[in-house]
Amino acid sequence: MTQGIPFNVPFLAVAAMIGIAFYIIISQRNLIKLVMGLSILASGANLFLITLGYREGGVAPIYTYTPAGIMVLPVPQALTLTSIVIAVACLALMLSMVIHIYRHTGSTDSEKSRIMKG
Amino acid sequence: MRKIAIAVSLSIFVALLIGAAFLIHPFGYPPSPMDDYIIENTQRETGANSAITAVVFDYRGYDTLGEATILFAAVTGVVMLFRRKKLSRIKP
Amino acid sequence: MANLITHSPILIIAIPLLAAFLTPLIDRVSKKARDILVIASLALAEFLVIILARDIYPNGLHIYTLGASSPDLTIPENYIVPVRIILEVDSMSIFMAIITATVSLAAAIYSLSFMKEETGQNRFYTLLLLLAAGMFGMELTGDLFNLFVFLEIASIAGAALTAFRTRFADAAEGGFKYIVVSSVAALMVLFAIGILYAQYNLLNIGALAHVMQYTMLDKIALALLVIAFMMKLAGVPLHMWCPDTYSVAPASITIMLVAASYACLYALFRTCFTLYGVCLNLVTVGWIVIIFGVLSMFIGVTMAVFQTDIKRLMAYHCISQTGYMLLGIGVGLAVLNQPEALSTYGIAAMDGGIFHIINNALYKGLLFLTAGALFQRTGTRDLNKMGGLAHKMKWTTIFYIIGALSISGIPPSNGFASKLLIYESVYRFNPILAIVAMITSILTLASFTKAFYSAFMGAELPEYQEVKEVPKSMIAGMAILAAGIIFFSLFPGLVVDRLAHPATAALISQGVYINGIMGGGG
Amino acid sequence: MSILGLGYSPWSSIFWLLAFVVVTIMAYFFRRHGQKGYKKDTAQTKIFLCGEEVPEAKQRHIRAHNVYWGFFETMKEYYDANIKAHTGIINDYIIWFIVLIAISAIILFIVGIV
Amino acid sequence: MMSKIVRTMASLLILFALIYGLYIITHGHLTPGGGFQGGAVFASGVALLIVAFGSEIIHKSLKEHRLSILESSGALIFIGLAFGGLAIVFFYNFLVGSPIFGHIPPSGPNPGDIWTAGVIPFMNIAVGLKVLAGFSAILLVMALATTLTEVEE
Repeated sequence: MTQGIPFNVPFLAVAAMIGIAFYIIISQRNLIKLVMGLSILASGANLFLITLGYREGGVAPIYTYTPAGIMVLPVPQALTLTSIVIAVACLALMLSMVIHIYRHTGSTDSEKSRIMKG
Repeated sequence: MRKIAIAVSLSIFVALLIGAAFLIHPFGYPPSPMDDYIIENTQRETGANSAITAVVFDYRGYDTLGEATILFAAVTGVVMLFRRKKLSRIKP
Repeated sequence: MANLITHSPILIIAIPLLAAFLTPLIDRVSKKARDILVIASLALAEFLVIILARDIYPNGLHIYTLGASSPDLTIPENYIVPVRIILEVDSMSIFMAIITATVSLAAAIYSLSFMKEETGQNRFYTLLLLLAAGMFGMELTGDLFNLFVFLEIASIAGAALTAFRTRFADAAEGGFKYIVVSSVAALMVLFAIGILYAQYNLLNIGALAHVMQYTMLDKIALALLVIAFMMKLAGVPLHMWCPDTYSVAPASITIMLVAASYACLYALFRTCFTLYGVCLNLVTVGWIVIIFGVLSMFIGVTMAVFQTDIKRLMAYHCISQTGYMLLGIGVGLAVLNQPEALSTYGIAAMDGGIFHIINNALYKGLLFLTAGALFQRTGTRDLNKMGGLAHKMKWTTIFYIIGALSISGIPPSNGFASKLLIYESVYRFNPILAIVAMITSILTLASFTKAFYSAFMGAELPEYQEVKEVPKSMIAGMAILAAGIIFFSLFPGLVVDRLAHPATAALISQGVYINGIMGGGG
Repeated sequence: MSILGLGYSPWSSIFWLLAFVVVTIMAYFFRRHGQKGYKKDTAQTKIFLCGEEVPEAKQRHIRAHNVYWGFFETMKEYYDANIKAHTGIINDYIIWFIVLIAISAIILFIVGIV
Repeated sequence: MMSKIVRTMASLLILFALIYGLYIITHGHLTPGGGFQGGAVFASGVALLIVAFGSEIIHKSLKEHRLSILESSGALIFIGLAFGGLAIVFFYNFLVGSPIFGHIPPSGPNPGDIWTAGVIPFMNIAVGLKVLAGFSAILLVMALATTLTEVEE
């Protein structure tokens, strides 16, 4: 079995994306940046799902005028579609909540805009 | 001290992910008992040429219902959050 | 009737969803019709849950394959693995569904007058129904990815509802914290599902459990799943979002968020007992769960005594009571592969833990609703500003006393019964844990005495001369839960034998669950 | 039905309530033998504070933050540490999440190897 | 509101965006794409309009409560189609083999026949309707919110 890409590079990219996303989430105090970090995290998860379905030399699993040959897995693509929409929905809601936080406290800093603690 | 602890745990976490990337099946050669069935039988069972659409709306249609519901919830939530704030009879 | 029972697993989920999609349209026609639709759909869901439970408790688990040519055709003909999404309902699932249905119905009835003054009620009820549907979906599904999808439905609907009263500055903050925590947890769940899918190319829980080998990757997935669900169910030290969110949400939503966190508790149990099961390193994972439980109990309750915000105080109690459940179930998990220990105290501990879930959903729900009633009439959650309210709000006071006695484990309440089971069985396992549990119970009583004294006792304060009793629908919502508490207090044996014990049996018998998937069909 | 038999000592709330009622009746019996000089709507029912003037309801009520003051004073160190940990900053919540994933994964690996 | 060039180009391009979105929605069972993707393309057309003309002008003709009704009806059609299979199983593809969209294509690669796939084309349309209305509503409401205009309940 020959490997087209050595060392599972796409999976390493996923690990890097999730690591970067978590770094952003835990180090950035700006809420907008935090939301961006979450968006990267969601993209990392999506990339992971879509890479799971790839088959060496495969074509898209759609039979309309398709060249003969092996096909990549369809289920991960469907899962990714679901997960992208979920990420978008979360993003929209989070951003609208940030707008509300900003309207009430005049700040998007997670430390300055916090009201509840203890 | 706190920063070191955070850095250590984040690096352990990333190391876990990288370890997982090496342990997982080689890229491009996934196991596929479930997907092979779908690729072979989409046209016969659902009549759809596109296996992905068949998965989205038939084999895992219930997930799509959930996904549509999520979008619905998010839209409802966003519109609700930016509703007009005038209250009919406001209590203290 | 048989047909109804066959289809009831999906109808329980689909009817609230359908009602949620209809609500914005009906609202434009008539507000009254919308309220009736909401209550009717939740009542119908409750009815379906009950008839399904009456079928499942004697006859065992119930399979529903979506989109197949027959509901019990789990595996396609001449094939080896399940392809479609399968709903798999056993005693544990239906037990959780009973909790969700009851709590949602009470919340909806309570909301009718609690939310009367607010704008945007059609969105509120839509999201309330979606939250209920999300919880039902999580509890009844047999598919991991589907679990994730419904987890997200519950999270998004819950977060939007938490931020519902946008005129308060803290509402958006609570909602934001909830959705950030939920999406991080849910994305980690998704990542773990991806890891499992990569290895076995399966998404069904039963089928995955059938081929589970507990490799290194499975361990990583287990760590992600356990901690992510632990975050969603607010186990210490991942609990900090919980008081922030629960205290700002409208009271009727808070009790649904509590039920949603128990749905995550159910997902955690499903992961540990069914997905991994006996191939797990049981003692280690059991002790992880136990340590989370003990920390939750102790830190939760000590922080609760300190609070002066009534809903925050109750939210910390939520954390502490979740600790009891984790403790009970953790003991059961730790001794799962030692038949002798399991039969002497393991099963009793799990019975106690599971009985405590339903008890806690009832009395914690009741307490949050009384806190909402206080907020409705006084306009504050701060205990420092309250006093002497028992003179004016008699029903609320009575309900508060019922709830507080029950949560503190004063006999003859149901809280005492479930805590007794946990103390006795955990004492056999490790005496120190039982002692911590008892101290927690004492501190619980102390903090509720404090809240009771500062809110209800004392002379009538001049600023609350005008306060009246809350409207009837709010009392009705509280009364549903109070009636449940009284029934459970009087007949704890019945509830444990008929509801909690079958649920425990379903959790520990992994083989039956797997056989439901892999044995059926062609 | 009412008896909870799965524990080690059986528990029944019905019996408990019966015992409670019996004890209540006994207590009532003894109470009836008490002093009979109580009269409604007289100065007897007023609050008596060593002859001092009784403060207003508002000042009489002990507020929530004063309840259990001694307990918090004794446990000051514990509470200071705990409240310091509850920062209320969303980033910190995620930090705990990462830390616990790292710890639990390491525990699972070490136990798996040994 | 942006310059006249942008506005003119936007009003020209919107047509293509909408037609392309509808094409993706209706051919979901034959080619890559489907309800979600097509709906997103359609909503991107609305985003183009909002960027070019400003949210307040668009809000005059595109009210979010109408979008909300459209979205609800899309969701209702979708769940209704799922309920349609309830005689056998929820989500059963009850139109396969029937005269409406019931053709079964030959196995293996083929040119594609629009009358296939049973309920899937209808579900695509329902989901497309829902997604285009949903995304447009989100875009519109958030664009309005950033201009500090309260939306109508």
